[in-house]
Amino acid sequence: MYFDSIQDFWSMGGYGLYVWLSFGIGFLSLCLLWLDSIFAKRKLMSQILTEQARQVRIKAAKQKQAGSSV
Amino acid sequence: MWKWLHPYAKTEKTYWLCQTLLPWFSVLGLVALITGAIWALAFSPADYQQGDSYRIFHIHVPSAILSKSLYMGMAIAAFVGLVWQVKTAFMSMMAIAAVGAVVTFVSLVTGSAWGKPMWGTWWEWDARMTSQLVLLFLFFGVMSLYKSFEDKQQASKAAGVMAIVGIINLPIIHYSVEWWNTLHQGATLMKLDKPSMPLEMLLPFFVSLVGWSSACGAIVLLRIQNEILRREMKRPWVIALAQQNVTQSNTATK
Amino acid sequence: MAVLSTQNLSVIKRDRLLFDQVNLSVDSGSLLYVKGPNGAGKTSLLRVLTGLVEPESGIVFYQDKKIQKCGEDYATNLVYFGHKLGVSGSLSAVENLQYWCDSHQVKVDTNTIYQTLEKLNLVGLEDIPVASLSAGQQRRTALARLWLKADAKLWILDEPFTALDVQGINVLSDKLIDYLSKGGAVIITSHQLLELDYPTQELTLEYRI
Amino acid sequence: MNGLGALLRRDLSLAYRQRAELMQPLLFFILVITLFPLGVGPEPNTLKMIGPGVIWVAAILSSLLGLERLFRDDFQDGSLEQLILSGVPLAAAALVKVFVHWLTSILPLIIISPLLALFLHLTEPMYWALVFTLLIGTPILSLIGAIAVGLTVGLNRGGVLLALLLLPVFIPLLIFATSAVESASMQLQYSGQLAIIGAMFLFSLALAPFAIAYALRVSQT
Repeated sequence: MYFDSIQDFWSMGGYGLYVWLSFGIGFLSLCLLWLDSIFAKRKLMSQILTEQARQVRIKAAKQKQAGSSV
Repeated sequence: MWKWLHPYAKTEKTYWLCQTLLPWFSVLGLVALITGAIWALAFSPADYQQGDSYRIFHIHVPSAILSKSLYMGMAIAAFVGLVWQVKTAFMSMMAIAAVGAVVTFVSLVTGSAWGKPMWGTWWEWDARMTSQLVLLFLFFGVMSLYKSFEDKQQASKAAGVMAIVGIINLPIIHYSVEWWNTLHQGATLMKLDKPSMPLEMLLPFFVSLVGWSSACGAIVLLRIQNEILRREMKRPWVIALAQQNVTQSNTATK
Repeated sequence: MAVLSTQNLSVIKRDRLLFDQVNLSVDSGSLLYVKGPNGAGKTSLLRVLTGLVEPESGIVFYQDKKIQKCGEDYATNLVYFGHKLGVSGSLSAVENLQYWCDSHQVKVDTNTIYQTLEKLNLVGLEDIPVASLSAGQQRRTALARLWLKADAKLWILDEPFTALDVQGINVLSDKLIDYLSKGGAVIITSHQLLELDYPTQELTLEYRI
Repeated sequence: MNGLGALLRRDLSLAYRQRAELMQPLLFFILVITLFPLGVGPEPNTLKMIGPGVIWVAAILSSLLGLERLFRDDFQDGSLEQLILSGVPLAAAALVKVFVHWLTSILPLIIISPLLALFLHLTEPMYWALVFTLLIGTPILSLIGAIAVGLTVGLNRGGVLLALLLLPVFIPLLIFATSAVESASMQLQYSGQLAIIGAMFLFSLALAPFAIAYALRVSQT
C-alpha cells in the first residue's frame, strides 16, 4: 500500500475529488452500459415470445374466420 | 479472408461464437479491471510532479486509446459489411458504436477531471481534447443515422458509409486542430512526455488497459447478440432460443 | 327536427367556386350519399359540415342550432372520418384508439377496444406501431371509432370504403345499416358504387369551372 | 380536463418513442457551440465575452430545428383535425402541446448547459444568470414559435420560412438575455432584465395559446 492511512487514501494528496470523480464516472458508465445490454437482451427475449404468441393468435383468428364463413 | 469469414456471415453461428467467447472476456475483463483499479489507486507510486492526480492516467489513457481503437474497429466492420455484404459485420458495427461512444465519453470526463488540477480549468481547447470531442460526435452521428431509418438494412449501409467517412476525416481533424492550436499558441501544459516511465507505473497501466479492452469486448459481444436477436426475431432458431431461455429462468426461480 | 341541415351553403377554394346555394337536411335514421366527379367539392362540403372549414356564405345547423354555437354538444355527437386517418404511426392501434376515445369524451375500456379490433380482423396487430401496418389495416384501425362511439348522432364519412378488402367492406356496410336502423344519421361519399340495403338520399355535386 | 390529460399522456409517449429524433437538436446545440472556439480561437477571455451570446444564439437555432415537430406529424396524419373536432378547447390543447415540446426538446438544452459553460469558460455568476434567462426565456421561444408553426404547417416545406418568420421576433429576447448575463459577469444586478423577460413570458403565455389555436384552425382550410 502506497498510502499511510485510509484518510490519505481518500484525499489523494488533495486531488481526491478529481481522482475519485474520474474512476467513479468511468466505472459507472461501464456498468450502466453493461446493465443496458443485459436488460436489452432480456427484453428482446420476451419480445420474441410475444411476437411468437402474436403469430399463433393471428393464425387462430384466421382459422376461426375461415370456419365461420364456410 | 473470405473463407475464414464466411461461416460467421451466418447469424446463428456468430451468436454461438459470441456465446462461447463471452465468459472468457467477461472474467478477464472483470479481474483485470478490479486489479488494475486497485493497483493504480492504492499501490502504484505518485508522480513526482503531478502527485496523486497522476492516477487518473490509469483510466484516462486506456479509455482514450480504446475509444480510437473502437472507432477503427467500427470502421473496419463497416468496410467489411459494405464490401462483402456481410450482415453480421453491420451488426458488430452498431454494437461497437454504442460502446465506443461511452468509452469516448469516459475519456473526455477523465481528461477534464485531470485537466482541472493541472491546467486550472475543466476544459481547454487543446488538440487532443477537441478531437476527442469530435470523435464522440462522429459516434453519435453514426448512431443517429442508423436509428433514423425504418429499414435496418438500408440503415446499416448508410451508417457504414458515415463511419468510413469519419475514419478518413479523423486524422485530418486531429492535425487541423493541432495546427490551429499552435497558431493560437495554446499552452499545452500536459507534462506527459517524460523520458521513461518506471515499471511500477507502467504495469498497472497495462493491466487497466487489458481490463478495459476485455470488458468492452464482452459488452460488444453482448450487444452483437442483441443486434442478432433484434434483426432475426422471426427465425425459428431465435424463437427456440427464447423459449429455452424462459424455461431456464423459470426453473432457476423455482 | 333534422340532425343536420344547411342553408344556402357556398364554398370557394383557391378562388374557385366549388358549389353554392346547397340546401340539405339529414334526419335521424337517414343516409345521405354525396355524389360527384373528382374536384366537385365533396370533401370540402363534408369539412364544412363538420365545422373544420368556414363556408364562404351560408349556415350549417346542428339540430336547428348554428354549429359554431353548439360547442361541445356537436363535438360529442359527431364522428368524422376523413382522408387523413388521424392515427399516429408511432403509437399502436390500442393506444391510438384509447387516446381518441379519451379526447372525445368516450368512456371505453381496453377490452372493448380489443373486441372491436377483432371484429375488424386486426387480431394480433393491436399493440404494434400503426406505421408498420398495411394501408387497409390502418384504415380499419381508424374505422374502429365507429364501433367505439356508436352513440353519436351523426357520422360524416369521407370515402370510408377506400383500400378495404371485400370482408372489410361487408363488415362496414353491416355496421352502417345497423347504425342507421338504430336512428343514426350518416353522410357519406364514395367512389365505389354504394350498395347498401337501405333507402338512400342522394346529393349530386357538379364540377364547375 | 380528461381530454387534455389524454393529450398530455399521448404527446409524452410519442416523444419517448421518437427520442432519437429529439436528441438531434441537442447534439446540434453542442456542435454549434463547439464551432465558435474553433472559429475565434481558444483564448478564455474572448470566449467568456462571446459565450452568453453564442449559447443563446445556438439555443434559438436548435429550438427552431425541433419546432416543426410540434404540429407537423399531427397535421399530416390527421390527428390535428380529430383534435379540433374532439370538443377539447383548442387553446388549452395547444398549450399542452407546447408544454410537452418545451419539456422534451428545450429542457434538455438547459440541463446540458453547465457543460457548455465550461467549454466557453463562463464564470459562476454568469452561468447562473444564463440558466435563469434560459429557464424564463426559452418558453417564449416555444410559445411564439408554435404560432408560426401553426401558420406554416399547411405548407409542405416550412423549414426556412419558419426561421425567417421567427428570428426577427426573437431579437428582443436575445438582447435582454445576453445583457443579463453581461451584467452578471460584471457583478451587477440583473433582476431588471429578468423582469422584462418574465413579463414577455407571461404576456406570451396569456395570448399565444389563442393565436396558436386560431392558426391551427386556419391551417385546416
